[in-house]
Amino acid sequence: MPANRIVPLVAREGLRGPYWLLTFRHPEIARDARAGQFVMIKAGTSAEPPLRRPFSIMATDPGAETFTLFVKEVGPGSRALGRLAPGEVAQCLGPLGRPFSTPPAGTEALLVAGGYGVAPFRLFAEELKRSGGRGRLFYGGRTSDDLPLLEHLGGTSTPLVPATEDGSVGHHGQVTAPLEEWLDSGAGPARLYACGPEAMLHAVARVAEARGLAAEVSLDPWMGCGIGTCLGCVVKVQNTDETRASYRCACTEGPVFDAARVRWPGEEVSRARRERAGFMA
Amino acid sequence: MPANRIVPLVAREGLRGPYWLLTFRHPEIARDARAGQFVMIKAGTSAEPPLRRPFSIMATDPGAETFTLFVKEVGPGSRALGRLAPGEVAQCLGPLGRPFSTPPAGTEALLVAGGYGVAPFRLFAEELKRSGGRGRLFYGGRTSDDLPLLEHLGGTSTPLVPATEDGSVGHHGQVTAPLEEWLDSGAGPARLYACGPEAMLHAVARVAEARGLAAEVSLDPWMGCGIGTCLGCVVKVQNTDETRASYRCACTEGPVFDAARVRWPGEEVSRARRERAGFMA
Amino acid sequence: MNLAVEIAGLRFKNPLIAASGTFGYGVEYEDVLDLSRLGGIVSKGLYMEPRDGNPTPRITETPSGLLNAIGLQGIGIRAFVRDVLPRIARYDTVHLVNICGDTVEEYAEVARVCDGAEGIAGIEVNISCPNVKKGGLAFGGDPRMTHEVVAAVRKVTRRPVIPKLSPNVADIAVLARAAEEAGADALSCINTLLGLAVDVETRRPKLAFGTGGLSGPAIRPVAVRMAWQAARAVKIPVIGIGGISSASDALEFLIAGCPAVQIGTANFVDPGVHERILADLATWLEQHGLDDIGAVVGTLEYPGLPGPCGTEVCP
Amino acid sequence: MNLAVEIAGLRFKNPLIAASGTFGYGVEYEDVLDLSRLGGIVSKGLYMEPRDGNPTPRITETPSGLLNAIGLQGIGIRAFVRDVLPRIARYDTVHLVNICGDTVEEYAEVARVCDGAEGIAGIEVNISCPNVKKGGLAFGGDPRMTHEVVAAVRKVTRRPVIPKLSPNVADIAVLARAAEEAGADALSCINTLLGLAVDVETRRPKLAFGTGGLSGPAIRPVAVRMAWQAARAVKIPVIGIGGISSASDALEFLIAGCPAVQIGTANFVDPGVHERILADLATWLEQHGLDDIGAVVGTLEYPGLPGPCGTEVCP
Ligand SMILES: Cc1cc2nc3c(=O)[nH]c(=O)nc-3n(C[C@H](O)[C@H](O)[C@H](O)COP(=O)(O)OP(=O)(O)OC[C@H]3O[C@@H](n4cnc5c(N)ncnc54)[C@H](O)[C@@H]3O)c2cc1C
Ligand SMILES: Cc1cc2nc3c(=O)[nH]c(=O)nc-3n(C[C@H](O)[C@H](O)[C@H](O)COP(=O)(O)OP(=O)(O)OC[C@H]3O[C@@H](n4cnc5c(N)ncnc54)[C@H](O)[C@@H]3O)c2cc1C
Ligand SMILES: Cc1cc2nc3c(=O)[nH]c(=O)nc-3n(C[C@H](O)[C@H](O)[C@H](O)COP(=O)(O)O)c2cc1C
Ligand SMILES: Cc1cc2nc3c(=O)[nH]c(=O)nc-3n(C[C@H](O)[C@H](O)[C@H](O)COP(=O)(O)O)c2cc1C
Ligand code: FES
Ligand code: FES
Repeated sequence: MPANRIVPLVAREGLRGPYWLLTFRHPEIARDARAGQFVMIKAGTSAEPPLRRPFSIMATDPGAETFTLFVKEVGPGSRALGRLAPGEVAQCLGPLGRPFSTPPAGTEALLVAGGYGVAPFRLFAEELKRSGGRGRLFYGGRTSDDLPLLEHLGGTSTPLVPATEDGSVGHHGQVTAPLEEWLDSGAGPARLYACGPEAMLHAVARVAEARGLAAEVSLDPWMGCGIGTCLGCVVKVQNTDETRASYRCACTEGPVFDAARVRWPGEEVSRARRERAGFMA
Repeated sequence: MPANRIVPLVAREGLRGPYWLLTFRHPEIARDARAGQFVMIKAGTSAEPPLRRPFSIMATDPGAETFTLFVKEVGPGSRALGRLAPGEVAQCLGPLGRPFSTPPAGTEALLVAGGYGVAPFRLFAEELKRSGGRGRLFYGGRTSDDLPLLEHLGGTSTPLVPATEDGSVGHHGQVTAPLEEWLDSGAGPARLYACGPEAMLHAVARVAEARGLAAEVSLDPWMGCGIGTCLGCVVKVQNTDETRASYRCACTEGPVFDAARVRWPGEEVSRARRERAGFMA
Repeated sequence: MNLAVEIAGLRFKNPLIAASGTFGYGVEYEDVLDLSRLGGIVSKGLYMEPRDGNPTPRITETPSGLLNAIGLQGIGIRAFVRDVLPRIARYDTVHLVNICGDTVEEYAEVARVCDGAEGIAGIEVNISCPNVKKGGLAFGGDPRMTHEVVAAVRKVTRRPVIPKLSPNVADIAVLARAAEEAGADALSCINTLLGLAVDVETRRPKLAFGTGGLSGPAIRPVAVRMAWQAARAVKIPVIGIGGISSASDALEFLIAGCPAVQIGTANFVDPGVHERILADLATWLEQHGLDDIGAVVGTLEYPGLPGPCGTEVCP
Repeated sequence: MNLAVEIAGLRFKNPLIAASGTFGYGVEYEDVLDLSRLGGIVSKGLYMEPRDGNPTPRITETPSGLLNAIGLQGIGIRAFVRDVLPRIARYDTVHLVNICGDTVEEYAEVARVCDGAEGIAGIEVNISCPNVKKGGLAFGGDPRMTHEVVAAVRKVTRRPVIPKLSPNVADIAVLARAAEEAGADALSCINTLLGLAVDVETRRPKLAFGTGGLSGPAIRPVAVRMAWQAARAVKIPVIGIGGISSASDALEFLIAGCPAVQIGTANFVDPGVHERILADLATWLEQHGLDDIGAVVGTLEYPGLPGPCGTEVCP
C-alpha cells in the first residue's frame, strides 16, 4: 500500500556529472517495491519547489530496510535531494504505480534503458536473478557521460550492452541498434522493457511491433500527486477492449504501459515540443 | 560605498540554542564597516524566502578580510544562513546604514543590548578599544539562554554587565536596572547606545530623557531593500528643526536614531501588536 | 475541544474540507489516510457525461504555485453515483459534489441527479473553472449568469447549494450577493486565478490548453482578501479556499470570517496535510485558551472597520 | 546584437526598465550600479504635494511574493523636478515619471509639470495603486474613469503617455482599449494584485493599512496572462510587469507580445538583477541564432490562435 512516509537518508554517493545515488531507510518500501515502481519524494518541507518529484526505485535492500534512488540533478527538486545530508529526512509516498510485468517463463527480458531511465532496470535485474529469469540490459546515452551507472550495474546475472551515440563507450549508435542486432542474431522468445526518453520508447515500440514482440514502456510525464487525483500525468491509451483512446493516469495505471496500447504522438505536434515535454501530447 | 557583493562563508560556529556566528570574507566590508551598520544578506539564490535579511555586522577582521554576523535562527532566511557550509556563498549588500556616533571625548559610552541586539556592540567595543574610549556593556535577556554571546565578548576594554529577568545569570531583572544603578553611582558624563527589543529601546530612551543624557537607539523594522527604495522600513522621526514628524527610512537614515527624535508609539496601538511588529507604528 | 462547525445545516466534524479536483473522488486516498477524519470531501467537478479533459501537458509549476488546465476530466455524475458513491459513503464525513455544466440546464440536470442520490450531503456549483471553453468562468464572471445558474440549481434540490466563486472578477462582493440572492446556502471562495506560463524554448504556452488556473501558496493573499470581502458582503457562510498548507494559513481564513476552509494543492504536496493542520489547529486553540474553533471565526480587526465586538473601531 | 527597442517614440537601449516604487527615484542606486546601463527608470509614484504614505508595517512577505501598502509616500512632483531630476538626468537612460492623483485634475496638473521639465522622457499614469483610498484603483477599475484620466493627461502633454493598468479587473482588454482610445501611447501591465495577509496572533492584517498589493514571482503567471491579453486587445505597445527576476521570466513577456518589461520586486532581492538579466538575454539570443531582441516579441504560438506568421493555426 502506498502511504505517506518520512524517510531518513542513510547514504549518499556522488557519481560523475550531475548524478547521485541516494539511499533512504524505510522497511516497507524496501520490502514491497517492484521494478518500475516509483516514489513521490521531496527533500524536507521547504515551500519551493511546491511539489514532490517522481523517482524510480533503483534498488532495495530489504535486510537493511533501505531503498536507493538514482537522481539526475536537473532542477530545484532534484537539487534539494542531492543536498540532503545523511540523517536528514525526505517526505516520501510510495511505492507507487504499476511495475513491469514478470517475463513469462522461457522468455528473455530485453531491457532498454536511456539516460536516467536505467534506474528501474537495476531492480529488474535483481528480480531476474532471484527468479532465475534471463535478461540483457541495453544501456544507451549520447555520450559516456550519460551512463554514469555503468560501473554500478554488476553483480546481477544480466549482461550489459552499453551504447553511445558518439561511440565514447560501447556500441557506436543508438541503443536500439544493438537491440535489433541481438534480435537478428537469432535470440529466442523475448519481451521488451524500455525506460528512457520518449523518442527512444517510441523506437522500441516500433521495433516490437515490426517483430511481433510484446513491449512494455515506462512513461515519464509530469506528475503532480502520484496517486491519481491531480489528473496531470495522463497519457492517451487505448486498450484492446476499447473503441477509443482515453486519458489514463500514468501514476496509477502506469508508469509502465503496454507499448502497443499507447497512442504515440502524431505528427501534428512538433517533435521538439514533444521531446521537451517528454511525453504524449 | 554599499555595493552588491558575493561573499563566501569562511567559518561557522554554532552557539548554544538557535544562534550562529557566521564569518564571511569580503575585503571592503571588513575594512569599512562601522558599529551599528548592517548587511542585507541571503544564502544562495533560492527563491524562497524572496527577500534578503538585515543583520548587524558584529565583528570585522580587516587583516583577514572577514566580517562576522551573529545570527539568531527565527525563520527561513536566518535558517538558510545557518545551513550554509564553509565555501558556499551568500548574496550580500553592505555595509549599510548610519552607524552609532563616536562618543565625544571624555564621555563614557554606555552600551545597552537586548538579545541579538548585542551584535553591533562587539564591534563598538573594538572601536572603543582602538580609539581609547571608555565604555560599559549592559547585556540583557530573559534567561541565560538569551545571552549566548556572553563568553565571546572578552578581549576588549569594555566591562560587561549581564542581566537576566529570571536571574539565571548576572543581574536579576531588566537590563535598564544595572544601567540606572551605574548612572546613580556617580558615573561621569555618559552617552547611551541601545540595540534590542523595542520595549527596551523605549525604556532606555526614557532613562536618557529623565537624566538629560543623549541616547542613540538602533531600530529593527522589517526591511525590504536596505537601500532606501522600498519605503517599507520607515519609522516616524521628528528632528529638532522640523515642525512635524515624518517617515524616515531606517535603512538609510538609521537604523541608529537619536532616541529623543523617535516618535515612540502612543497608547492607541496595542502593546502586543507593537512588540510583535517590533517597530514604530 | 470543539472543532466541529455547522454550515448550511451540515455538520462538519472539523473545518477542513478537501477541495474539488485535488482529492479525486476520495477513493484514491482510501489507502493513504482515514477519510473519516476529514471535515468534508468535495468531489472532482462532474458533468452529466464523462469528459476527456484537455490535452497534455496539463500542469506546470510556478513560484509557490501550480498552474493547471485539466479541463474537468471526469466520469460523469451517473457513474459517480453508481460506482463511487457507495464506496465512499461509508466514511463518516460530509460528501459534497462539485457540479459543472455547459448550459444552465445541464447544471440543473446534474443537481437533480445529486438530489436523488443517497449520501450526497450538498452541492458545490462550479461556476468558476477557467479551463473549459463553455460554462465555468463564463457563468461565474457575470452576476446575472451567476444568479441564473444558482437559481436553476436551487429549484431542483433541497440539499445545500454552495456556488464556488471565481477570483477573476473586479469585485467579488457583487458575485457573492448575486449568488446569495439566487438562494445559495453558502459560498466557496475561491477557485483558481487565470494565468499563463510560456515555454520560452518552444514559444508556446507550457500548458497545451494555453492558459491555466493558478493555485497553491502563491495565491493565498488574494484568496484571503476575496474570502474576507465575500464574507462581509453576504449573510450566508463563506468557505475559504486558496493556498492553505498550514494551520496558520487556515486560521487566516477563519479569522477573516470563514467558518471552514478547503485544502487543494497542498493535498498533492503532502497527503497528510489534513491531519497535520488538524493537530496544529487544536494545539493553537489550546495555547490560546480557546475550546471552540468557532471562537476565532470572523474576529479580524480591520483598520477603520468595527471590530469583532461590533463597537470598537480600530485605529 | 541589438537589444534596443522603440516604444512610443522613445528609444530604450535595452528592454529592461526599473519599475515604479521599486527603484526609488533612481538616485538611491547611484553607488550600487551604473544607471546608464538600464533601459529606463520609472520614478516612485508622485503627486503634486509630498505624501507621508501609510502607517507601518507596510510590507510583508508571502510565498514567493511581497505584499506592500506603502501608500505612495513621496516628495511631490515639484521637489522631484527641482532636486532629483538634475541629478539623474545625466545618466543616459529613459527617465519616466509615475504620476498619481486624488482627482482627474491632479493627474493633469502633475502631467503638466512633467511636460515642462527637461529630462522627463515620458509619463506613466498610475491608475492602479491599490494602497490609497482615493484615486488609484478607483480610476483603473472603471473603463470610463480610465478614459477620463488618460484623456486629461493626454491633453496637457506631448510626451508619451503610458497608463499603468490594474490586474484587479475582470477583463483587462476592456481597460486597455479604454486607455488606447483616450490617446495612450503605450500601456504598462500590471500593477499589484490586491491581497490580504492576516497576523493570526494579533488577529489584524499584517499591514497597518489592511490590504496590500501583491508583487513578485508569485504573480508572474497572472501578469503574463494579462499582458498577453492587453497586447492582443490594442495596437499600442504593452510593457510587461510582474514577477520578473530572470531572463527566462522576461522572455515570457516578450514572447507574449511585450516589446519591453519592467522589473520590480526583484530589485529588492538583487540590486544587480538588470545586469544579470541583460547578460543572460544576450546569451540566450546568441544561442538561438538571433541578433535582435525584437525578433522574439509577440512570437507566442497560442493554441487555436493564428501563429506569429499570421497564417498557421496551432493544434
Ligand atoms: C515515473 C517516473 C520515474 C522517474 N525516475 C527518475 C529517476 O529514477 N531518476 C531521475 O533522475 N529522474 C527520474 N524521473 C524524472 C524526474 O522526476 C524529474 O527529473 C524531476 O521531477 C525534475 O525535477 P526538478 O525539480 O529537479 O527539475 P524541474 O525544474 O522540475 O525540471 C527540469 C526540467 O525537466 C522538465 N521535467 C521535469 N519533470 C519532467 C518529467 N517528468 N518529464 C519530462 N520533463 C520533465 C521540466 O519541464 C524542466 O524543463 C522520473 C520521472 C517519472 C515520471
Ligand atoms: C538593522 C537590523 C539589524 C539586525 N541585526 C540582527 C543580528 O545581528 N542578528 C540577528 O539574529 N537578527 C538581526 N536582525 C533581525 C533579523 O533581520 C531578523 O531576525 C530576520 O530578518 C528574520 O528573518 P527570517 O527569515 O529568519 O524569519 P522571518 O520568518 O522573516 O521572521 C520571523 C519572525 O520575526 C518577525 N520579523 C522578521 N524580521 C523582523 C524585523 N526586522 N523586526 C521585527 N520582526 C521581524 C517576522 O514577522 C516573524 O514573525 C536585525 C534586523 C535589523 C533591521
Ligand atoms: C489540479 C486541480 C484541479 C482542480 N479541479 C477543480 C474542479 O474540478 N472543480 C473546482 O471547482 N475546482 C477545481 N480546482 C480548484 C481547487 O478546488 C481550489 O479552488 C484551488 O486550487 C485553490 O485552492 P488551493 O490553492 O488550496 O489549491 C482544481 C485545482 C487544481 C489544482
Ligand atoms: C514596494 C512597492 C512599491 C510600489 N510602488 C509603486 C508606485 O509608486 N507606482 C506604481 O505604479 N507601481 C508601484 N509598485 C508596483 C510595481 O511597479 C510593479 O507594477 C509590481 O510590483 C509588479 O512587478 P514585480 O512583481 O516585478 O514587483 C510598487 C511595488 C512595490 C513592491
Ligand atoms: S500524478 Fe496526479 S494523477 Fe497522476
Ligand atoms: S529597507 Fe527598503 S527603504 Fe529601507
